[in-house]
Order: sequence, then structure tokens, then C-alpha cells
Amino acid sequence: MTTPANYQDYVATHEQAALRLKDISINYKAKRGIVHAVRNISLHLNAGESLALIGESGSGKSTLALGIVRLLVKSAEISSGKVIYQRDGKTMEVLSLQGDALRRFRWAETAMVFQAALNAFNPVLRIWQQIWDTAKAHGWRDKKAVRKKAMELLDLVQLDAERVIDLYPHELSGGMRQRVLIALALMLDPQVIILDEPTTALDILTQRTIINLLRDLKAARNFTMLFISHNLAIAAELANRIATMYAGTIVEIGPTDEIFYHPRHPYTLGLIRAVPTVTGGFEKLESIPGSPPDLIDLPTGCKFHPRCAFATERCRLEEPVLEKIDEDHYAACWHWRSVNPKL
Amino acid sequence: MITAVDSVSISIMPGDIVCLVGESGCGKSTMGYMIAGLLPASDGQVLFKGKDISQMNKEEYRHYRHNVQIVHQDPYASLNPTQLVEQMLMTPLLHHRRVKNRAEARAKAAELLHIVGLTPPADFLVKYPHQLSGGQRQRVSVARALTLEPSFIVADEAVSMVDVSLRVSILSMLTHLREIFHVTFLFITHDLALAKYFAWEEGRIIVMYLGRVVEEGPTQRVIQNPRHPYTQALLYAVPEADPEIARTKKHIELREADIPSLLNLPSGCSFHPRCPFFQPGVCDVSVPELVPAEGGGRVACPVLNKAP
Amino acid sequence: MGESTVSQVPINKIRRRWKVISHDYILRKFIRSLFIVWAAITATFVLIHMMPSNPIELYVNQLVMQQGITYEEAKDQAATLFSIDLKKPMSLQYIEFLQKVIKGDFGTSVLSPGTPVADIIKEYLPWTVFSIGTGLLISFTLGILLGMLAAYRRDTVVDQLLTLYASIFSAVPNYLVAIIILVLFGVQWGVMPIAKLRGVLSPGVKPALSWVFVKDALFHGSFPIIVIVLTWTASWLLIMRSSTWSTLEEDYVNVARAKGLTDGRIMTAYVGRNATLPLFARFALAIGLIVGGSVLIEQITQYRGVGYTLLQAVNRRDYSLMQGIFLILTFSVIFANFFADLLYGWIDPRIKVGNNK
Amino acid sequence: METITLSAPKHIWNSISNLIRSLWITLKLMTYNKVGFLGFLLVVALILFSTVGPYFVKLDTTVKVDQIYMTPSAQHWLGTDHQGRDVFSQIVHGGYEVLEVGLTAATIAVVIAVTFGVLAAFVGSWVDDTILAITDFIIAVPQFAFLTVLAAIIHINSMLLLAAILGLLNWPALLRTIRAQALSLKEREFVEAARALDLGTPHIIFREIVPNMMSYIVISFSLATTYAIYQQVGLILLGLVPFSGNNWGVMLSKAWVRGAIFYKGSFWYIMSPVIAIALLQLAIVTTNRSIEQVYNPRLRTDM
Repeated sequence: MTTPANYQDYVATHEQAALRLKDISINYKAKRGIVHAVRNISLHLNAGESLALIGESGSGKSTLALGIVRLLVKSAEISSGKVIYQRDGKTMEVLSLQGDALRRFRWAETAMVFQAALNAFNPVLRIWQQIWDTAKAHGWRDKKAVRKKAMELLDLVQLDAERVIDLYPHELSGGMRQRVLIALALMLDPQVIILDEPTTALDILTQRTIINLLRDLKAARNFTMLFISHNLAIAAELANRIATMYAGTIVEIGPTDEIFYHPRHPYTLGLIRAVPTVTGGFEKLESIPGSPPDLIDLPTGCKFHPRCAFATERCRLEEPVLEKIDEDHYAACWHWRSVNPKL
Repeated sequence: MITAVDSVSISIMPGDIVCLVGESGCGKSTMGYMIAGLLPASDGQVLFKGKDISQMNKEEYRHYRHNVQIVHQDPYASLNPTQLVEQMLMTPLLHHRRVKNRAEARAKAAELLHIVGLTPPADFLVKYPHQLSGGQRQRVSVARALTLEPSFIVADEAVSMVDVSLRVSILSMLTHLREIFHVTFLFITHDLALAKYFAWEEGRIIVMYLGRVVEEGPTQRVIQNPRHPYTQALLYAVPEADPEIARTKKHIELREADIPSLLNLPSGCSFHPRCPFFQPGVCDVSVPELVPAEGGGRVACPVLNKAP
Repeated sequence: MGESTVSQVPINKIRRRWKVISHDYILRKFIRSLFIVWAAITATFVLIHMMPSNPIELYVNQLVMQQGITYEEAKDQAATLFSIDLKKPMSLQYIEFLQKVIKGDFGTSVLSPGTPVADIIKEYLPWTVFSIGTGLLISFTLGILLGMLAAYRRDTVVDQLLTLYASIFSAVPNYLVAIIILVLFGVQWGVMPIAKLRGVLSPGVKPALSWVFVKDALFHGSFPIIVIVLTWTASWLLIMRSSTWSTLEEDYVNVARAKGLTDGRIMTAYVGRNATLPLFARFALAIGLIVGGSVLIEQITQYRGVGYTLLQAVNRRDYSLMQGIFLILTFSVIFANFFADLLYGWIDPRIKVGNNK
Repeated sequence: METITLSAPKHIWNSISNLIRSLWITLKLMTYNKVGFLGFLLVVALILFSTVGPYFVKLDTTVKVDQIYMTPSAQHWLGTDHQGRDVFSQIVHGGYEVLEVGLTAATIAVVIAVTFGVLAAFVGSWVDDTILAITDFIIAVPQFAFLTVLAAIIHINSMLLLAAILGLLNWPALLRTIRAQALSLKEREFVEAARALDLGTPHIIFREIVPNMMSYIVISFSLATTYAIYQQVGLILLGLVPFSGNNWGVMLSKAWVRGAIFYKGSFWYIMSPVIAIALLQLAIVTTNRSIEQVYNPRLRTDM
């Protein structure tokens, strides 16, 4: 079976996907004008897969994640689109969920592990209290059962459960807090877990612990993972598929190896070329010239053209849409045929 | 009582590129601050051109202070939000009488901006920090560090908060400075990949763990043939931006995931509670000495670096 | 720069000082309170006994002038009043003064000789404690609730009205508020029974555990309490509003939402509890202002508490009574602060460890 | 010589035009917060009213027994007092002292708070401990009760003395804010960079730290002014500072002592100083909303 040429059709064919985003746009109101944080994103996330959203600060990746769980700040508005969530044959339209239905969707269906795990815990409540709060909000009444399950999960993330569960957040290190949060994310057996920069601001050895942990947990529990990072390396370690975001939209999406070894969007290529590796000899690196675009006053045409070596008149005038390159591999570039990583 | 840096002894020769690598809390920033004269060393000494800085007379100390500058990590905190770029660059010049008048100071400031790649300088002189991007701010930080024409720059995690796509260009700018000004660099980072990239040709890497140097040596040797278990653990832990390497790379399983508190340092080699090569009675008894390692440099591990 | 070398030769133990005492939060706060009590007593001693033209000397001179007795006799009389032996050296006087104050002996009143100052204080203090305590409790609670309401309803009419009220009543001096109430409700519209409100109890009502007594006490206390509530609710509201704003932006509140907690739980345990912390930090300042302000409020509202009595003592130059009341008021503030610190420590577990700054 | 005489006026002209420009920008920034700007306009109006006003309105001192407690009329805009004197003229003349004491006391308090707050933050160790201990102590003293007792012991018989006492008493709360600010600014990386560049402590304090806490200093100043006005009027109202001149507090005190408060006809007499003081306090506090805008460099350059 070959994938359709049109990206929208491609997303539409995955009717069984755990999460499907249709044409999502999110705007912020700012003093200077409207911030186009997310522009017309369509995306599907199959049950059990692990998709990485890669982009730099201001690419809209965190906004998109917050939009999915409906936690955007008041000044932000999802101006169009649909989020369809499916589990065991049940379908939910996330953007139309209200009140208790929305509350139950959160964490029980889609849990989100935040970027700043350092502040993810209420400083005045013990870890146990915060776990119990979560369970209670989703209908658990048996304190003993919750505590037993919490201890198992804390064990699973390699923490001294007996000790950690009765501590206050400030008594834990950053890495420990991040692991507690991951354990807490598994508490209600959600189908989808969104991880926003799960390892940023952590030490290398702690990062490694978390990466291995996530890989093992995913193998053991088979949840669906959407993670967001500016760090390509995390994607290489954990993702089946990668989507590159630039100026609020997806510019390239495909299987991990395809993206790394045959990138077809100049931005993806630039990102890969800009990151040094430890293994192997010395490689010459290049950075992408210029700086990320102003989301209030976006460039015309392809938003990447001011920084792009391949840019032509057409790029300045017309914005390209995602176009099929290979099986499951789509890129939004007029000149993808000339983009060759070997050069 | 916290001992941030314990018995560290390193020497840096003019024109060197030295990367100080370690995790947060290992004392690498404390080291950088002591070298830049921002923190006093309570015990021991910092020698500059062979002279102990605490024994220097006023004039010598001034000379030393002006010769050693620092570039900080956070481009959002390292520039005074109430000052224009030109004020930041002109003040040190005027204060230390490196120029005759304001016009000359302004010309010099423009020249510095040009050197760090902020062109045309006229556009950047009259900007406030909040009008600049993270990468641009970091360049201004570097330009400010260059005002007194230092011979030594401590770059404390200087690119770790800059967008990935711009990091390399700032690193190359720093490398370029070394070529034109013969500046000696102490590059403090937690990222071995950056250390490798920055110091590959003729640099050295010093690895610190909980306030002690555990290994040092030429970059290529340390990266390709790490001798200390901690260096190995760090190297293998670095996530690689290459799926093939990520799949095949070997990993070291640590015995303990969490770093001990500085308040309660383990006995002997402070890495022993986490070290997979731990040998009871050896590692937990006395602090291992740094001894010459095969292929250059020194390493402090009695187990992996056994004398032949 | 040929041989420039920067080297780190054995740096043995860079030591940062770690204060051991600062580990026990309660002990630390207790020692601090004791210190302030001592400082207050000492300052009072210096002011009353050692300053040039101090009250004792003034009193002695007054006695000599009025009663035609000798300087020595006058000094003896003064000594009994202030319960201090003026013949002893200053250091001994100071130690005796300290001992007596700690025992609760503040000497006897100048105006009604023979009446211990402590007895006068005992009579009037409970009323001030009652009115300030009630006013503080109500304003603190209302301030927290309304402040949160305003923050949750940010930029709505509710918020604007509450902020308008709070801006006005936190800026206008509380005694002016009392005067305005008096003039408008008491005099112009005649809805407030000014004459009946005076004093702390109506004639004939005696302190007892009865409904009549409680009702009467509340009736007489209502005017000062209303003034305190009106003005202090405004101040607490403004602090609470802005601290709720910043708490609402904290990651843990967002995480709590992501975890699907109920709004009620988030509002109380996650936002509310953390947002009240700055109020406790401001408590020390507030209590000093409120207790000091009781002199003014009780005067305007004609409520005979200890503040009213202090002003009378000042007007009649009853120095020993003044000294006693001032010390008692100061001790009350210190005690209230200590209590607030304990509460703070209970609400925020973080401050019990680490350093105190 | 010639170049100097030629360039000097131009230089002065440049600084003047720069000054005007920066004043204009400051004013414009204040308008960002409309309520705050309204408060600011009111403060300016009240200051003008109390300083320039007395030159235009003559103080009415003649006792007219037949005209007591009159309601407002074209002749007496705010009615008359218990001796038949014009209330409006008293209001015009009564603000100057209130402002004078308030501003002097605030200046003293802010100078102490900034000097010792920055000192405590910079020197640390025992200096910091001592300053904090004194601060804690003064905060624990119920201030107004202390002032009451103090007024019984020493005779506060001059404006300057009163202002000095209030100034010496009102700094602790401000000091805490300033010290906390200075402590956090001191650790900022740009301050470390200035230290590495050996720019000296005066530069670090006055060029790096103080400009970054200007909004706190100015707000502290306005808060200190309101404290001092509160205490000053309170003391006068209780008759503890024997002032005879014209002052809103004295007007209030007289009305209180004479029992005018309890007389229905004296509404305008009693309410005039009440409203004047309340309006002044309200205006000062409201201005704070605009002050933050002025010291935000982000806004300044977006103009």
C-alpha cells in the first residue's frame, strides 16, 4: 500500500490513530498584534508509536502540545481545527469537551509531562498528597490501592519509593522530580503521553537515565508518546517518526531514519548539520544563518526563505505545502529535489 | 559545609583551549569564577604568569583582572536591561582610559561589534538587550568581554542557552577570536559534544566530578579513549543526533542513578557509589591520585588505569 | 604574554559557612522574638530613665514645685511610682527594671496613686485585643477570598469594582474612614446610634458568659471593627490579588489542571495555599500598624480600649501608665508576629529548612 | 578658544533637548496606565494648588460670629467654620505643610533605606545582620503608639523635627524591599561581568544596580510620603503636636475638639480637610501604577 500524494489525505487514511489533529491553528493576542503560534497543522499519532516534534524556541511546538490538552493561556485561541482522540473504539472530539468530560480526558487519556519538572509539583504538599489528589480526581477511592500502585510506579522509575513518597518536592533533585512526574503520568494508564522537553535542564547522566527509562517503559507498557524537543539527539534515541516544525507549522515529517539520513527540507538539513556528535571523528558543522522569524510579522511565501540557501523568487511569493517524497515522508519545500544531504 | 572545589590542580598555557566538563554542582563554574577573580579561593592559590593572585600587589592584580574575562551562560541575564549596547561597550574603555574620548570609544565599540559578527555595528550600538535575540545578546556579551583586550576568557556554558541552529556560529566566532587575538580559552560546559567540537585540534579536556578532577588529557584521547569510568559514563550517556549510533552505542549501567549531595561526599573516590567497576577496599578507602594515563594526560582511577 | 599561566594549585576545601542555628525554624524565630522583647524593654528604659529631661526627672521637678517638698523626698515618691530605686547605679536600676517588667510589674499609676499599672492594663487590654483580633481575622479572611475572586475574574466588572474599593480604602487613612462614617451615618443620616456606641459595654452589662454580654460587646466593638475590616480587607485584597496572579502562572497549577484535578481542589490547595504566603510575609508590618493605629481608631470611635487609655495617659502625663501600655502593645505585636511565623512555617514546609533569608 | 565658545552652547542645547525629550517620553509612558496617569495629574494639581494657590487666595482670619457653619455659597465655596471664617481659603493654605512634612520625611526615609539596604546587601555578614536586627526591631514597635509616647516626652514643636522623626521611623519596610532587590541584582550575571571588567563598586552600585531598582525606589518614596502624611495628620488630630498654623490636620483637629463633627451644619467644614487629605493619599498611591511603566526599558524603546 502506498501513501497518498496529498498530506491531508495521508493523515485522513489513519482512521484508527490514537490522536488525529486536523488543520489546527492557534493564535495569541499580544500588544503588537496577533502571534501566529501554530498554523494549519495536521498530524496523526498511531497507537503505540512515538513521534517527535522538533523545532527551536518559538516554533510553536509547546503551544501545539498545550492546545491538545486544552491548557493554553487565556490570551491564546484555537482558531480552527479538530483534535480527534480514539481508544478502544471510543471517539472523542477533544476541542468540544467541556467541564468534567474534559477533566477526565486529561491525565486518564492523555497525560502531559511538562518541561519545567522542577516546578511541576506544588511546593507545599507532599508527593503522596499530590499523587492521591490525582487519583481521587479520577474516581479512585481506595487510598491503600493508590498508594500500592504509586509505590510500584516509583520503583519502576528507579526511586526509593518508601522514602520519596512522603517527601516534599524541594527535598528531591531535578532528576528525581522528573522521574516522579513520569511515574505519576503512568498512574492512570493513559493511552497518550505528551512529553515537553523531558530532559532539558537535566544533567547528562540523568538525561541518559530518563531516556533509557522512557524507552523501557514504552516497551513494557506500550503507550503512545508524543514528545517535543529542540534536541535532535533525543529524537534519534526515542522516536519512530519525526516532524520538524518551523514558524508554527510542520515543514517535514517522516520516519526517523529518513529524516536523519535523507532530509529534504533545508531547515531539517540545517538542524542536523548544526549538531555535533561525540562518537566518531571531527566533522565540520554549519549553523543556519539569520535568526528565527517574528511570529507576529511573518515573512511572505515560505517562512524559511530569508535563512535558506536554496531560496528563489517562488519561495518569496508562495508558501509550499507538505508534498510526498517517499513512503510516509513529506516535506514542504519547492526545491526538495535539490536538497541533498550528501552535498 | 559545602566543598565545591576540592584540591583541583590544573595549569593552562597561553593560547590553550581547555574545556572543563562536568555535571551541574561538580564545581566547574566555581572554578571558572575563581579564575576570573570573582570568587576568592579560600585555600590554595591561583597563579597567573607564575604569580599567586592573592600575593599580587594592586597594580599586578589589576593587570590580572583586566586580562581575565568571563562570558556567562544566560544571554537574558548577562546584559543590563537598562543600558544600551554602546554604554556596555564604551564604559569599560572609558573607565580604564583605554581610549582618549567618547568618539574614540564609540569607534572601538563599533569595531568590537564587527568582530563578533554584529554587522552593521551602527544598527546594534543603540539597542537595548530586549531588542536583541538570544544569539545576538551572547555576541554582545563576548564583545564586552573583549573590551579590555584580555588574554584569557572563561566561557561559562556560553552557548548552552542559545538555539541549536545558532550554537555552531558562536563557537566558530570564538575560535576565530582565538586566531586573531591569541586569546586563551577556558570553555566550561556539560556537553561533551560541544567540548569535542570546540577543542578538537589542539585543546584539552578536563573532567570534574563533585569538586575533583577525575581525568584530563588531549581532547582526542579523552573522547576516543576515556580512561575514567565517569568520563566513560558521560561519553556513552550523551544522546547522539544519529539514529544508527543511538541504536548501537554502548552504554554503561550505573549502580546508582542519583548524584550524591555535596553535603555528604562519599569516602574515597566520590564516584564509587555509582561506578560499575567499583572494587570494595580500593575505591572507597582513599581519594585516588591523578596519575599519567596512556595516550596523554592524567586520570584518577586505580581500577581502570592500573600500572602495567 | 609569553609565559602566561593560570594555574590552580591545591585548593583545600573552599568552605561556605553554614549556620547551624538556622536549621530549627521555630527556635530561630523564638530567639528572634526574645531579642526584640529585650530590645524594646531596653529602649523604653533608655527613653524613660536616661534621656535628658526624661519623664522621671520631669515628675520629680513637678513634685518639688507643686508640693514644696525636698528634691530627695520627691525622688523617693517618684521611685515608688515607677517602682525603681533611683539611688542605685544605673546598671542596677536597669537590671531591676528588666526583672520587674518580666514579672509583669509596671509600677503604679501617677494619677491614681496606689493603682498598679498592670491592673489598669488588665482592665482595658482585653477590649483592644477583642476588637483588633476580630477585625484582623475578618479582614484577613475576606481579603484572601475577595483577592482570589478578583484574580480569578481578572479584568471583569467584579475585578474592577473590588480593585476600585481596595485602592480607595487602602490609601485613605483609617481614621478618616472612621470620621466619614461618623459624619455620614452618625450625624447626617442619623442611622448610627453614636451615643450608645461609646465605651466598651452598655451601663449595667457585666462581663459574663451570657448572650447579653456577647451581644453588647459586639455592638460596642462594631465601630472599630468595621473600620479595621474596611481598611485592612482592602490591603490584604490587593496583595492577594497580585500573588494569586503570579501563582496562577506557576507550572504546578498548570500541571494540576493537566492532571484533571477539580477546579475546587486547584483553587484551594494549589493556588490558594501558595498565594497566601506573601500575606504572612507582610503580617509583621501590618500588625505593628494596626496595633499602633488603635490609638487613633479608639479615640475617634470612643472605644475604651488600651489605645484610648494610652492617649489619656499621654494627655495627663501619667508616665508610668504610658510606659506600661507601650510595652504591652509592643509585646502583643511581637507575640502576634511569632504566632504568624509559626503559621507560615506550617503552611510552607520549605522555609523550615535551609537558611532564613 | 573659539571652538569651545562655539561648541558649548550647542552642547548645552543638546542636553536640554535630550532632557525635554526624555521628560516627554516619561510623560507619554505614564499615560499607558490611564488610572495611574489620572493619579499623577491629581498629585500635580494638588501640589500646584497648595504651593501657588496661597498667592491667589487670601487666608481668611477675621472672626465673624454671625456667619458660623455656613453652607457653601458663591462667596464661601466650602462654607465657613466655627468662627465664621472661609473654609476654602483654609484648604488652599493648609496643604503646603502637609506636603512639606510628607515629602521631607519620605526623602529621609528613602535615603536611609537605600543607603543601608544596599550596604546590607553588599557588605553582608555582621553588617547585614545588624541592619536586619534593627529593622526587625523597629518593625515590631507599634509605630503610632510610639509616636504618641514620644510626643509626651519631647515637644515636637517644629515641622522639621516632626519630619525628621517620621523619616527616622519609616525606613524599615522600604529597606527590606530595597535590600531584597539589591541582593538579587547583585547576583545577576551582568553585575558579575562589571566586576570582571573591574569597573569599581561605585559604578556597580550606581550604574548597574540602582537603575534596575529605580521603580522600587520611586514607589518606596511615594509609599513613604503616604505613611508620613498618615502619621502627621494623625498626631495633629490627637492634639499631640501643637501646631497653630494652617494645616489640613489642624483644621481636622479643631473640628474634632470643638465637636463640630457632631453638628449637622458643619458637614462642609469637617469634610473639606477629610476629602483633601484622602484625595492626596489616593492620588499618590494611584500614581504608583504609572511609575512601573516609566522604568520599564522595554516600554521606553517601543515608543
